[in-house]
Amino acid sequence: MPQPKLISLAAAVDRFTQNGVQYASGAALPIGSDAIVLGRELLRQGRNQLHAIFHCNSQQLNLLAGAGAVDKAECGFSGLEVFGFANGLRRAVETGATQLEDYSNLAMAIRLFGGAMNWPFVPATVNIGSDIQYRSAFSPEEYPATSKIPMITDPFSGRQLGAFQSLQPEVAAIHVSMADPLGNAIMLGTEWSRFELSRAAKKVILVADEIVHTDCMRQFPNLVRIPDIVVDAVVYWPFAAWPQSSPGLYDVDEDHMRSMNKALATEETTQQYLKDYVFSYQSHRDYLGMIGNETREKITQTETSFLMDPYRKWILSADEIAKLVLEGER
Amino acid sequence: MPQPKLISLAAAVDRFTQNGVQYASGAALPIGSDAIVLGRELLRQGRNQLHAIFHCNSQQLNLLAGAGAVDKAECGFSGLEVFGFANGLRRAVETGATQLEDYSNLAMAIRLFGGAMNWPFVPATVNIGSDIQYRSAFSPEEYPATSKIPMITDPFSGRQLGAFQSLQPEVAAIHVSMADPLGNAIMLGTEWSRFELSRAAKKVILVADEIVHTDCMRQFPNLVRIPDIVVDAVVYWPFAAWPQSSPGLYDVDEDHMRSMNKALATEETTQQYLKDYVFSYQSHRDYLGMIGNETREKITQTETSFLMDPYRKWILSADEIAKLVLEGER
Amino acid sequence: MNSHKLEYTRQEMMAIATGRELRDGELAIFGVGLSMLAGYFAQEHHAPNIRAMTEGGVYGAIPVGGLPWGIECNRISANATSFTNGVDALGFLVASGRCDVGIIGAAQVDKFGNVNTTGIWDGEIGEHYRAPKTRLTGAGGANDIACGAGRVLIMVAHEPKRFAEKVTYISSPGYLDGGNTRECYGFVGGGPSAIITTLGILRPNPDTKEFQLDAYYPFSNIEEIQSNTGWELKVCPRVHVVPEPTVDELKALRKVDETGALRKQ
Amino acid sequence: MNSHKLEYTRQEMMAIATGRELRDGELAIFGVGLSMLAGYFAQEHHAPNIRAMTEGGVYGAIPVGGLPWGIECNRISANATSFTNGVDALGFLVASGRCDVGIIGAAQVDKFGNVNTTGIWDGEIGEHYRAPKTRLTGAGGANDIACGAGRVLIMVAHEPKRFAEKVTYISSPGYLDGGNTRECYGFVGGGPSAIITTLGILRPNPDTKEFQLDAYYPFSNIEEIQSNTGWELKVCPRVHVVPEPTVDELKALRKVDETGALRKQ
Repeated sequence: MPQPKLISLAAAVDRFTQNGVQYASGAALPIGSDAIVLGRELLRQGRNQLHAIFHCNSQQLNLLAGAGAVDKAECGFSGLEVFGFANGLRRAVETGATQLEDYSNLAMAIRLFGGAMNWPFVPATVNIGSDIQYRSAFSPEEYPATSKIPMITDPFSGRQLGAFQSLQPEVAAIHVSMADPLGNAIMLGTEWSRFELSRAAKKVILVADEIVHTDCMRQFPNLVRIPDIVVDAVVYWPFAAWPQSSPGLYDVDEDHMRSMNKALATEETTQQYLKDYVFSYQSHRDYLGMIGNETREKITQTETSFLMDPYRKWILSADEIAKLVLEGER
Repeated sequence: MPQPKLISLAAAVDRFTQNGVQYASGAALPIGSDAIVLGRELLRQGRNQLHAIFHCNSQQLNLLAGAGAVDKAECGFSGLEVFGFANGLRRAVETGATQLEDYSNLAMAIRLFGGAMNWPFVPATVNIGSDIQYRSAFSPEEYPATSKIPMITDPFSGRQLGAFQSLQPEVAAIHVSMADPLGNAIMLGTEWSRFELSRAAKKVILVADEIVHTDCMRQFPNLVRIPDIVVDAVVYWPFAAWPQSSPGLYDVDEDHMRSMNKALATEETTQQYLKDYVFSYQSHRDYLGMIGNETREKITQTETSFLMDPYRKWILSADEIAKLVLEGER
Repeated sequence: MNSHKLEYTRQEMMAIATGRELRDGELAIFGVGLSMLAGYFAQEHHAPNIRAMTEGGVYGAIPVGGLPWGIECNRISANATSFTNGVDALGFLVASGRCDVGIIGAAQVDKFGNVNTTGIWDGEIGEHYRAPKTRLTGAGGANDIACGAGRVLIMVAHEPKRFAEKVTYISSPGYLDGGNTRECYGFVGGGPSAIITTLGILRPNPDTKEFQLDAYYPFSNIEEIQSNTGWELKVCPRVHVVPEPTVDELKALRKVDETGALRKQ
Repeated sequence: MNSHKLEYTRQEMMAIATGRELRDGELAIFGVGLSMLAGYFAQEHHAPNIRAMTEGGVYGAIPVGGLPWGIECNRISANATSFTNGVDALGFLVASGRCDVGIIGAAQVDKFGNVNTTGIWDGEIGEHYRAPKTRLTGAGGANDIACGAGRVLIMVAHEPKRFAEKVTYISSPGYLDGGNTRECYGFVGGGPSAIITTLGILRPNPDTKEFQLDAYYPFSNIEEIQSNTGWELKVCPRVHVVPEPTVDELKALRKVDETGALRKQ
């Protein structure tokens, strides 16, 4: 029988991260699922010199980089989709504060696949022939770079293709719609690369919008793509992806997406953002207050909410969860 | 809008297979999910010289090989788990009628992964160093074989590892618990390698125990691991995996597992089995009669039936399905 | 050419011209924004059986409530028939060569259809990699689409700074140095079949792979396009005018673009 | 040694001895049959927090209704918390090195712990591969476990024909030719830590990797074991008697083995 793994957000960051850690977040979708609140907590606890491994940039990486906490980053996409360029990350890259190593979105996913398999490399039929292969932010002096995505030979046909280095991040924070106290998790919406990341990472923290009873997992085992056996800790934090969306639970907070990104454009306004939206809350209740009742009401009126219907009866109350957290932190 | 793809079992075999075809079946679990009834239909239509690609042997491969229809086979496991050795396959291999190329279970799954990615090869950290690498049934003269699982060098560390050839079967029959008329499918129980197979194969036939309305898929999109866009045909056939099991729907038919395997032990009793259980039915109704009411009642009393509960309200009736099949075959 | 009273915007013309390139039944991948509007316009108008997908593995969905904010945005997650993942969508279906067509955007494109979405540098990057003056979005899934999709449509606003003799950084490969240079990499995808802009349509010369002016719009002309292109743009012998959007096309497009993103100039 | 009145079968002793090798909290993979009984016995008896998995990606399950017929059998699918797939279970969790321990069976095992489950030939196979006289089950997932699991326990009935100086066909690698020959292949798994039989327990010499007799059962003895072993079996200096099953152990085992598979001789 696996043991409950519920701990507080603060405890998760305290236990599983340190300065300079290779930190991966998932889904790392620029608008959708991402363990954004864990990034806020990294800043609250003063973590820095991070090596960020994000499938794509999200408001989390944008914030962490904008706050100067990211020395190195690897990702496939560094924007915010319809919300434009990611000003915090952009500023960090342009000033040289963050070295950003470019890959494509598929590359990041299969590098995590390779890490999960514990393969030293993964075949690359994409990214070759472009400057993603020939330019390396981590080895800037090499041009054309041959060590970032070296060429290899298919032993069957003699054909040339590339090789990606696998990724095994030291710690991953993975946002999920629901987890049970043991660490079984259900994701609604695209997984992006969370399945692979949950196996590739050396330590896995789930950040869940809802905690459900394990009976829910037994009813829907095929939905449990992250089983407890690969999970180290579960953090309960409703609206964990805010201002991004969580399918079935809440939509993107359009206004905050814009104001946050605007704030991250300068050092000064970033400091104000940190003050207002990172260092400002002491509890989850404060956090919800910070988002605001009206906004929460608006974003929870999502067209996707029917996706949660089959699982609602297993949702645990905040009180039940608080008790389990107390046990988990003992 | 995708179009309905429901066709009859006979039409599926007629349209998508020919003698000598590379034929993959999934899940190809020895006791669980497998599109066994499609194998029966292959024999009914006299298909032979098949190149069978099975993750593991199942009663289907056992039957096809026992009936002399398989020239070449590749699989990871050639037994029947607790039911012992697979007598039909065994006899075909021992007499030389079937050349059986050995891999491990992981090897088969990642070779399909490689086929789905359209990689020419897949890194191999297993099967190397054993006779799976050094002995090849398809190239018997080579010893130690160097072309089956050649060694390659990791360009990052210089470490030696192996390479598997990817698989892209010409046609795959995939057993699923439920499909909608468009070809979206839900599998209950382990996927084994059905997800990868559905992308690796050039043509995909789903063989479904139940047909459900597409609304079911919209309620549970994360369960739809095989989307319509990769599917060429859907065949409705309750008890399609019999005498094996289908989680949520029916248990293994222990008696028939044994008697079938016993029959496949000799040429003579195999002919009798074909007469009784392959050429004997003209319709699905006949097929159900052949299994027998008592047996069907017994095997549907499965401890797993609660797994189907969330989806029952979307199950289409046989009449509704028959109408769609008529449309699909036009 | 007469001054033309636009009853549609240049962006709408571009989206419709792009949508016309899509054929019924194709497996197609759209990025967020313009590319999605062009794709869903085609599905609404003339290609009802198009099989649309996103980079994240959203299948069977039709966006609700306006242009999706992103590829996993709830606006595209409300009625999907399947959600899978990036390995599946970008790997199994796109990089594998199974996807017939992809639509990508560009910050900068060159005469061989190479796309830069990574950054703007002051001059060449030089021997040592250095941070761009202006960091853009990176390759995202566009590189994977450019390598794997059967053909690629590039949508880009037609401004001189965006049309370079050679892009500073190749984020997504077109025909690289032209001719058969793309073939060295064994890409399963055929490369860009058209660059569709706010002023016209460019297509590659079959041999040199240099993009040439294939068609202009009722409201644009050859000279205007050449003067907005950063290389000496050749003109196809069969250059022609792109037919105006029909009433039905505009109706279909505006149904998809219900928030009017393309009507903003 | 006195004639010993068995209150348990040899198979039960073997299953209990195997189960004793498992430690609480470990990630463990069991094959179908004996190996599953040994594993679930350990969970029932002394390792409640064992994280059991199957090759097909069944997690969190406890079999119901007796010994499962197979790894996706409904008897093990009735109360799982997660179902995934073969790539995940055998790849991400086993071949990767994340799995602590695996239990596999053998038709034939040799003095370096190499396992044959592929076939029985009349004599050597020879230079050209040829079909076996008796085809067995092939490697299944055991090769993947043998390459990747932290350590491997081999369960096998102790009969001379099963214990060969050298197996005819290596289906699943042990220490290959002994010494450090296994290291040439870079396997992340540590190799077999014990061969547990119906007569006793063999463990590898740390240097030569040759399996030696480490312990015998209350009902067996060194000579009996040696005479049932197809190579000249060395005896560890610290050879000892395996403690008899306790009442609690037998109770736990028989609860797991509710259909009595292990009580059949």
